[in-house]
Amino acid sequence: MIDKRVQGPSEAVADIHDGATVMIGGFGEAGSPIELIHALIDRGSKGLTVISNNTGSGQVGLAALLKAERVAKVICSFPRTANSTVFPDLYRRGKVELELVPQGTLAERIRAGGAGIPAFYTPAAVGTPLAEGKESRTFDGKEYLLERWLRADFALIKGRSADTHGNVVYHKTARNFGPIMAMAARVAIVQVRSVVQPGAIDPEVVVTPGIFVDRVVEVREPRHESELVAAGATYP
Amino acid sequence: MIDKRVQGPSEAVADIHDGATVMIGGFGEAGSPIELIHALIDRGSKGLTVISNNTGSGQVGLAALLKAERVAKVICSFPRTANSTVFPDLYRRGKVELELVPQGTLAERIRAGGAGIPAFYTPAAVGTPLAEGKESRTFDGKEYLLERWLRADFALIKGRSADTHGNVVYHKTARNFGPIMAMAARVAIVQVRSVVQPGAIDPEVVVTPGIFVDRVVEVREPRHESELVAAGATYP
Amino acid sequence: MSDDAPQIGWSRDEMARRVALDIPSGSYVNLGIGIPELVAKFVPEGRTLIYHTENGLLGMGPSPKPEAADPELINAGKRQVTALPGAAYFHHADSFAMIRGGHLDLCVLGAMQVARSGDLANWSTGEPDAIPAVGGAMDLVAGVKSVYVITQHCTKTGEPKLVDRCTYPLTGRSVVNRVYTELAVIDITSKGFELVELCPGVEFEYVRERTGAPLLRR
Amino acid sequence: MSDDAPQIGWSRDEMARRVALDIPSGSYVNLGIGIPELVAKFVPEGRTLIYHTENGLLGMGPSPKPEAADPELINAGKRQVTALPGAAYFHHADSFAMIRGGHLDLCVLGAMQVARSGDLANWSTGEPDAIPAVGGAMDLVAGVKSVYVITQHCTKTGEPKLVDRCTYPLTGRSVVNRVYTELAVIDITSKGFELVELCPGVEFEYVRERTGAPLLRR
Repeated sequence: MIDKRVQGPSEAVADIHDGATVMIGGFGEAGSPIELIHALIDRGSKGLTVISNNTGSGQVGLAALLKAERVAKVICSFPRTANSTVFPDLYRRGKVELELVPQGTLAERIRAGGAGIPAFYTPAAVGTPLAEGKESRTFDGKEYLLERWLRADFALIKGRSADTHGNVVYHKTARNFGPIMAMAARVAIVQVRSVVQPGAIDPEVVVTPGIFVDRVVEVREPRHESELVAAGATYP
Repeated sequence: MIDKRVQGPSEAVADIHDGATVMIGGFGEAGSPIELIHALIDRGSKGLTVISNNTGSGQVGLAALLKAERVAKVICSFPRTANSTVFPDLYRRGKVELELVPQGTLAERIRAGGAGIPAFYTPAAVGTPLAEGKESRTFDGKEYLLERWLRADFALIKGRSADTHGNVVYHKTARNFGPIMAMAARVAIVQVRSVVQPGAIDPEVVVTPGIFVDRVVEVREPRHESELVAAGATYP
Repeated sequence: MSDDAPQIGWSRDEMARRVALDIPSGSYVNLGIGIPELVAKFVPEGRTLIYHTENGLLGMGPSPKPEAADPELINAGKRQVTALPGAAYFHHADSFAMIRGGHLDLCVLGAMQVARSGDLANWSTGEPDAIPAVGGAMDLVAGVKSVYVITQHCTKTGEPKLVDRCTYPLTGRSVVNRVYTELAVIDITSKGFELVELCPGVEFEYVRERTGAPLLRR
Repeated sequence: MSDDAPQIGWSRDEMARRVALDIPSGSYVNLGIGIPELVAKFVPEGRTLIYHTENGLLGMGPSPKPEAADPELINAGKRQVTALPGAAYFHHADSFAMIRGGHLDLCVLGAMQVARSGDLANWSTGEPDAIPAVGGAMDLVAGVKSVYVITQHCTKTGEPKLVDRCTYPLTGRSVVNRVYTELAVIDITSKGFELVELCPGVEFEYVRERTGAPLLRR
């Protein structure tokens, strides 16, 4: 019997240690695993490296994790958003390091980490300041940059539904980074609205096969970041 | 109105020219687009480079294309199969060139071609005869080989169903190379049992988004290679 | 600047309409955040474009009616959208495979500066206290078959945005194919800026004076 | 050799059963074509293994009943199989991402030769008229966490298959963790071949004589 369910968000993140590298799914609020992030804030882990496309908004979820000063470094493509003040403030005060990565390169580096590809070449960012210090090479007359894989100790991901084997399906554009982060993390933790039995998800429509998923947590009514922000919520 | 349907297999392959590079989906008989291959035989194109995992069996489908001596070069991982005599015979007589590629490297090179990644590093084949003449490089203390992308002029693929926009779903393990070959070919041609209207396939379950597909052909009752071989069929 | 303010040249809507005119039916298109998004409103009757948003949707439709709004169905600008019949969802690596792999026909982007070589600067002023943020712009310009820019011809302080060399940090090198401003449509060719079309009522000299590099007639 | 023939050591079924004993419940496993496939028949009661087949299925089940047979639901050996509840289909690049990315716990493969360094040769005799065919073997040994080999201890002509250095073309370098033969279970360690277990009734000396490199007791 394979059963990857864990009791709740606190149990799911209980071993995320100080200094861990944590991939956090989501593009803006779509796919942001707020309940897992809040459990990670409760857990108190410090000195984290966070890999995520954005840096959250308001003072909940990812922005709250930053505000609590648990994050030493952010690897992301777009650390500004509407209602995003926490990261800019920390960054200007030198409280957090930033590695800025073009969004497609970020996605491909994560996918490469999951696929066992230590490095690859990409045309993005050639000739720009983000190419500084990077190896470049010409193939068929065109210049490309060498990029390394990204891997993580943990990934926090939001799906729509999963079975107990860890097969996951997603909800609309909340899919975004979830499938590739699940591949690239040593421990992939997925919160879903409903956990179902094996066989309840058609094998043809599984997006993330269970082999990439270590823990499944049911969060029946996940909160939306924009609603919390509009309500002026803060965490904790 | 977007409508990628074409009348039948002959029309679908009508512009596959002499010397073209053609990716052909399938792993063994699963996913082998026999009707498209037979149309290509009828078309008479010569000097083809074929990228496919295997080389067919019996004297139908891919094996028949080879037997008709239309293929100058095969790029594949496993050119031997049960009931596979055509390729071995041609190869021993020096009638066809072979580039042998480990299966995962073949898949990743095709995916890289579709994803605009000109080259990547892989651990497969390090220290083996298939590494000869290849650049190697060490990352984090482990050796990897540099591999180039594969792209093609055309891809012939078998799906289960597609809509007129070219969104495709597959059937079980017939999926195999279809989705990545659709990405890596300039013109991707997909035969399916049924063509449906946009909206008939749930956007959550689309495997190959229509942007990767150029032509859709309905072949309502595709033949299975093993049944044809068992019946002693030959083509043409 | 409001669209209603008196001005010389096309309004923002008219610029967007002018871009839309040039996009063939059946094109796969990515529209950048801001003015480029307006293009979708002006696609001529009878043409179908398929919109890609890099956060994982092909077949994006307009904003939802309030009752159909879903905070997890958004575009790259993080605004709520819809999915049209024939749409597909996919993950970020697949989305950028579409971009980097040359599968998109066109992207329309805003700009801070465009150089006569086709260099584009549209992500950072390079000021030391700015929070750097690049998003998908560098991937788009490196991978999409054609890159159109839609922008005001000059900055608010009157500086040309079409320049000999960009002074802002680059988004990509030799990537822009065509620029649409309120004054003109201008191609980037091997010779530099080449006028394609003037806004009715605007003189060539007027545009040339406001362009920071030679402007050629075709 | 038929399983019924009198022989020294374990039968093929017994070898497969011995392998199965060593695989923890919950493991993700890829079984090579041939003898390795037998392992699935002998998984002890109460353990669940999840089988991966590189042609795009996780959660592979046994051969179908005739009425459920589908020529497009096959395993890497191109034999018809089934999909168990909790299965997933995926394309080839994703399948080898699982392999290369280190997500599979174990693969069990056949061998022509295994060297004391863990080098494996199992794809080609290197003979000039052989049709070279490699399939997924090189990817499996390079990516899967543990690689077990199941093989007869010697060739049909009595040559050791456990050798000092492989003479056949390699599949991978320093990749094998453990070898199961009809005579013994042998680990590959930094010191070379180390005996883990003898088949009941087989003497250490008997195995050592038939091994082409030093065989150490633990």
